[in-house]
Amino acid sequence: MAKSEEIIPVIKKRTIEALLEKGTRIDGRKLDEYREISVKFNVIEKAEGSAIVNIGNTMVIAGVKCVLGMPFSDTPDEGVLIVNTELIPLASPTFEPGPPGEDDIEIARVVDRGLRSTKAVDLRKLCIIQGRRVWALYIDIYALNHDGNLMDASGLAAYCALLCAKISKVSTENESIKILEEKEPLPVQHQAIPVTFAKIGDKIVVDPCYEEELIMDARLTLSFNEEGQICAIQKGGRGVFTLDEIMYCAELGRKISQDIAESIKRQLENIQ
Amino acid sequence: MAKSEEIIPVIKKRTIEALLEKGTRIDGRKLDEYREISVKFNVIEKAEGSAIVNIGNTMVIAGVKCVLGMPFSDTPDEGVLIVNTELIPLASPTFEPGPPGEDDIEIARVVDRGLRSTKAVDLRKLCIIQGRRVWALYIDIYALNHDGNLMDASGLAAYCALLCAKISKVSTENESIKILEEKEPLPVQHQAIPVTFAKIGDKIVVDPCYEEELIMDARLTLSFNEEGQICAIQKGGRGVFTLDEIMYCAELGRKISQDIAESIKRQLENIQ
Amino acid sequence: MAKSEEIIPVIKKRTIEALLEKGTRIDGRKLDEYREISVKFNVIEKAEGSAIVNIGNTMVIAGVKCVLGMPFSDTPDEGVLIVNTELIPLASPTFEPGPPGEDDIEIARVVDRGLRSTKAVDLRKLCIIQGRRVWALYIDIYALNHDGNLMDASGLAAYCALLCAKISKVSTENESIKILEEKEPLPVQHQAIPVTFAKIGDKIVVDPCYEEELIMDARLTLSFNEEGQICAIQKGGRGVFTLDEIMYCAELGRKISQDIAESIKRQLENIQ
Amino acid sequence: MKGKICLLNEEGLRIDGRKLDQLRPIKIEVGVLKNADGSAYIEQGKNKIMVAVYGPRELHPRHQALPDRAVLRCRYHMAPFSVPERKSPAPSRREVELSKVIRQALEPALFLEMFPRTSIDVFIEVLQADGGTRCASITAAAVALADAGIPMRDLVAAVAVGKIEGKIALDLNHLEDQYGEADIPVAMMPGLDQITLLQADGLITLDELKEALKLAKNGIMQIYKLQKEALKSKYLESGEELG
Amino acid sequence: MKGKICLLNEEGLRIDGRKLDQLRPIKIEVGVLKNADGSAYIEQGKNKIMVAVYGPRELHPRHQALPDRAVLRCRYHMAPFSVPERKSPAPSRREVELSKVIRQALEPALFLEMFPRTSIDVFIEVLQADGGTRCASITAAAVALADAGIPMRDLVAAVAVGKIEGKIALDLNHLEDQYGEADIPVAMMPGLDQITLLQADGLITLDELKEALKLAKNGIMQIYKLQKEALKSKYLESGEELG
Amino acid sequence: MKGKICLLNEEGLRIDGRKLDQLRPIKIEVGVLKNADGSAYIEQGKNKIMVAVYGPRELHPRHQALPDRAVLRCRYHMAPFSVPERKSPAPSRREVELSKVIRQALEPALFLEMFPRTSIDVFIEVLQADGGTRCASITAAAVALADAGIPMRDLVAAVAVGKIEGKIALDLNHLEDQYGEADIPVAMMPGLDQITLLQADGLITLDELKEALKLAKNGIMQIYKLQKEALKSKYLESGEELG
Repeated sequence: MAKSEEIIPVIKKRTIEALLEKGTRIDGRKLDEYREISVKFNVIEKAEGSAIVNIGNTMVIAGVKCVLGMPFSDTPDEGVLIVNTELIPLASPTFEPGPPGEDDIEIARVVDRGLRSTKAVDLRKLCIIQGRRVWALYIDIYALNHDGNLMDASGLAAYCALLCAKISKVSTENESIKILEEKEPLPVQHQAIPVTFAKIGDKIVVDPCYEEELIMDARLTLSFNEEGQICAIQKGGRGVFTLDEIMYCAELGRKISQDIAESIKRQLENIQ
Repeated sequence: MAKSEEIIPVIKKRTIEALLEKGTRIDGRKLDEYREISVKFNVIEKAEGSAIVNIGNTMVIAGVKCVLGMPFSDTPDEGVLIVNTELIPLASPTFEPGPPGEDDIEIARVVDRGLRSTKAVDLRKLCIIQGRRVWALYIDIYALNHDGNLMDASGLAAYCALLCAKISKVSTENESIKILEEKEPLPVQHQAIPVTFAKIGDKIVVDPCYEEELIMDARLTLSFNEEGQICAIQKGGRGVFTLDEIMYCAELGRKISQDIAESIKRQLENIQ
Repeated sequence: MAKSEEIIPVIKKRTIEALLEKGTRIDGRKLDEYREISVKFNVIEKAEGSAIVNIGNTMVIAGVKCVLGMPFSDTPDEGVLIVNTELIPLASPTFEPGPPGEDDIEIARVVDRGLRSTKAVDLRKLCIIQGRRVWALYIDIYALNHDGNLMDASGLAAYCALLCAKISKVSTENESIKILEEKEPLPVQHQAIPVTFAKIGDKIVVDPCYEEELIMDARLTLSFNEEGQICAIQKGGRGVFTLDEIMYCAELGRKISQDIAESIKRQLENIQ
Repeated sequence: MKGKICLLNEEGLRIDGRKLDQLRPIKIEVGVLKNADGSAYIEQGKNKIMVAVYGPRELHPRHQALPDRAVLRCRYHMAPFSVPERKSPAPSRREVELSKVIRQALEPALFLEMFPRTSIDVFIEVLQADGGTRCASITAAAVALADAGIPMRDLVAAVAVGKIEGKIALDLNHLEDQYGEADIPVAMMPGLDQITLLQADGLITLDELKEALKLAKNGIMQIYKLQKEALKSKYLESGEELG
Repeated sequence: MKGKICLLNEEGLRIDGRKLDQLRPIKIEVGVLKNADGSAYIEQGKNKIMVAVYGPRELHPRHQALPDRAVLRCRYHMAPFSVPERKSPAPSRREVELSKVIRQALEPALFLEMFPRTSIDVFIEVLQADGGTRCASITAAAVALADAGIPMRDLVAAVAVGKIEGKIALDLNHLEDQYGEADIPVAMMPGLDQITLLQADGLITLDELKEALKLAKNGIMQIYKLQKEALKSKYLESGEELG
Repeated sequence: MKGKICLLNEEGLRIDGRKLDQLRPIKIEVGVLKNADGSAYIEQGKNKIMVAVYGPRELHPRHQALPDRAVLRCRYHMAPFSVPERKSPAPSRREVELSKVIRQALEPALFLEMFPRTSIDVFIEVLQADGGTRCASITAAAVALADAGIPMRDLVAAVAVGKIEGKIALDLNHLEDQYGEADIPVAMMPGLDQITLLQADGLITLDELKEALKLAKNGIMQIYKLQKEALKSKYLESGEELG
């Protein structure tokens, strides 16, 4: 059974490639077609914010927790943002228990880069006492079912968990901090929406499913803010891209990021 | 030789079972008969308290160390109790070097639960400055020879080490703490004496030896205070118990815990 | 290829031994002849001090970093010295990635012992606020190419990195510490120069190369201060020494340590 | 910490309005994860727990495989955001112990000797915790094992009983667990009347233990029914019949 | 942190005096380590990086070996003294990620299928870091692989481009990386015009991305030339000819 | 730290009343642990150390086994309560180094080539530490190896010599170690006059080293006698004869 991951590709590779030649994919999508995204907001009441994101059968949960902590010495007036991803064995027969490996860490760091570059959260508003006490924002991302494109699902879950997060108000008097009952929304000011492509042979598909990922040559993730600017890029996999391919992904990714943003906004409004 | 652990049971299982049918055990004991317990108190002068407990050939040492530390935030007026167990390879050919595994941790946590539930130590008396400075009590338990029932031996060694422990007096003045030469006994106020049973087929024996543990179906530990109340239970092993079997163990365990308490008291008086 | 390390010795052992009988070595040296030592000082501008030491083809880099930290509670008026060695896989096909093992740790501890015993650095001068704030001196030693005698190369690299290290001046006012632009030399007051011997059969050679280390029976390192006093000894390997052999190494080592000290001094003067 | 807040009101109702012998609302969903061979999601009060079962499958590393039976492996893990104070994602000593006792609570129900050289893996992720997570995990894990088509002697159902304000109560929530006098997690194969998990902390007399075990059995029989309904509804949905 | 210091002066020169499209001084030495099968040392500005290549060689532990190709392994590590604040010697999350992307930047250049069951190991030790270490590491690693005699489709050369004061600039140093608006590391097989590594952080428009990639290619072609010269000079020195 | 307290009184006696060339009281018990193949317990001053030997036995994991000899493994560990300030139970760098030098001090005495593919494991647990634990561990380990019936060239006996107040002294206790000028642990195969362990810290001249080694040998010969007596008394007790 452990071997199945290696055997399937050999057989499926040709099928998938033949379909791509005809302009379609193993799951019936077009090459530039993203799967349906559904978001459940605030599923974890005990977290400051949380979201379960489904991209097709891929399912990821993210939770945001706020902890009082120290600022970094080079940013004494800013809160702290920490992103952590675990590809737990619950989500896929190919994941093993143990501390995060290079794949978990890569996802966490790319999500982190996107949020940080776009300044998703106004970290200065998380400063309580300059140089002494700030909110540390932990975003913990757990894969629940892996059917490809965990990068986008993780990035979206993190962003959606921030979007609906509420944080306790605090009062400070003589350096002593009192956490109040009242909560206010996290100061989320910008968007970071990742869109991932897979290159299979000379074809490029968006939002690869698990079987496509198994045989893909290379991967390219671009993350976009609300103005269509890129806030993170990550190339993955053993293959290569040409400059034209990258610009193709960038153009298409920008368009798709707008659709995704629209969809998230709609789903968030539905619950409010 | 590493295989021997697996081969012996197949042969011995029948012998042990046949003997149990006749009401006796591989080492000649009756089913409800505990091995002899001997305790050496204060064997480690550099520890605040210490004890070596022998149950037959099973030998365990526990040492108590006091360290100045911070209280937990939800119990600002109480000292801290930490129990740590290591099944070091010195004690048995089946133990391997390395950080504590699930068996070590289970023993430590069951011992800890018993001591905590019975309030063996009056933790409030270990508070030095409320919310700021308390005694942290480390109980470190090391198996020296494993001939079965490490759970009871560990629990007894921990309890006996507490019983004979002496802790430095402190004086506090303007938030500064001074550790004095004079020592006083630890405030031990209640007892936690574990009694462990093994189920082999449909027979139940108390205080299993190593060979019995190898073939036992299930294990049940009950810990008792001086009034015969239960302060901890832990079922172990792959087997099952009926409600009647559990109540049988509870009744018998309560009786045996009183004998053990008596024996410990006698041995402690002998050295004082 | 991984086997090669075990096969070579069987063949080379006889060659090496036959040569030793004739008073010469596999690389043409005499038994009491040290390889050429070359030192590059201050190769890492971002470190407070650094040195690359070559002993023949053996190459080791050491860097010194100063970090503000707490003193140890039993030496409240002294700075802290921490030596760390990593035998990274870059340096030899026999080294594996991962946290330091017993060989890395042994080197670090012997180097540390030499520097500490000779009081190479006047640690009291690294105290900033007694009991509160001191300089912690980290010496990190990385092997770059392993052709035998990493012990001496590490010890020399550490000592040379200290020799050329410059540390920021600080001003303290009302318990607040200000790190100034101006730097001053580290207060290095004594020398620790290790000289390592290998015993092969009944022959003793100084400064063993890699091939000699593979077949040596035992190893002896002695470290010397500028007055020819011993400041550290470490015997290694599975073999044994007689008292006379040890005294032979001590006498010879003392002489060689003076030559090495001379050579280092010359090379340091060349750059100043 | 014990007894600092009032856990029973004058009418004998608990802080969440329940009677002493009443379970929290329980919802069990089967087959919620596509990749797993079997899966279940349980909500019990505010507990939210996801369980996946993989296997029987080839065991890696192979030298851990047993020639005469399957190895049951179990990992109980709490997500960092599942509790009020963020939990470190690294497994705590508590999680290591619970993984062991949960495994030993499930093992009696399985015919491991039918699948030599394989492993059966139970992965439990606590998404939100509110007291009694080990018991809810066992309840859900048994359903997930059944969903994976693994033959079982019986389901395993579990619930914690405890003592609050001197009274024996069913299915403690987090506050009752924290401020009550005792907590006693129990798991059974209900159809066989066999106890597969039993733990206790706090102080209880022998009579209280007996009463607690009876109350636990009562709750477990209710949970057992919910487990079977959940399994049935999945297979009816998918047009298949239960075997 | 962005934009706090002035990164371009009135004449359009950068803090180290370079023009926007200018590389830092680069020095590449080949075969500097005796034990390694191949090695290279690079200085790019204040970056000082040592790379050793071992292999193809038998892979341990053996069960990680692949029957149809070599396993490429890569370890990027920063010495504790390589940065202003001492870095812990244990691998950070950043080092784990960079080891992965560097491996994937080099892999397209290798014929791994020629060496089944073996490993090719690339060990990178950053002795001093001043911005752009991953790119300089890739540049040096490709040379070390060639020095080890491992057949390659092409060398891989890399450079980071970025945005400072709104302008696209080549080969960012540490200050430009820290205070600039974007950092975009790029690696290519220059002879094949293929991109093997691409990352970005900061904010850039699509047009800026295109401009950045063109500028990167420009710098990479210069570095490619330096790589080939370094290799040539080693083999000329040693009296051998380049194949 | 050196020289802060007075380690020698006016009569030349040490803080525990001993003369410079005098050992602390030593007690050695053999065969104290039932499970171990060989075991010994030593008290030397306030040092209390337990040693177990297992083997020769099959080595796991098997790939570490050697085709032509046994692997000697050694684990020196200090119990957290063995020292005034609680020690973390995780192995420290000091314990890692001492495990290595103790192994290399014992290895010359063993005929490892007689037991290919096996391991001989020496487990040392320091229950109370008062200076000189590595030497007392070696002394006890040699006895435990003999008790396990493992053929030996000779026993290994060890003692630390040192310099206090300018004088060479035998068998330093903890205070002498801490406040003295030098500490020199020595192990020998006394019957063969061979040194198997030698370390030193502190400052000593060559003449002092020579004097120290002679004094060490003197102490070691006394300890050697105690080792043999301990072994003899066990075998007399059990009615067996020493071979």
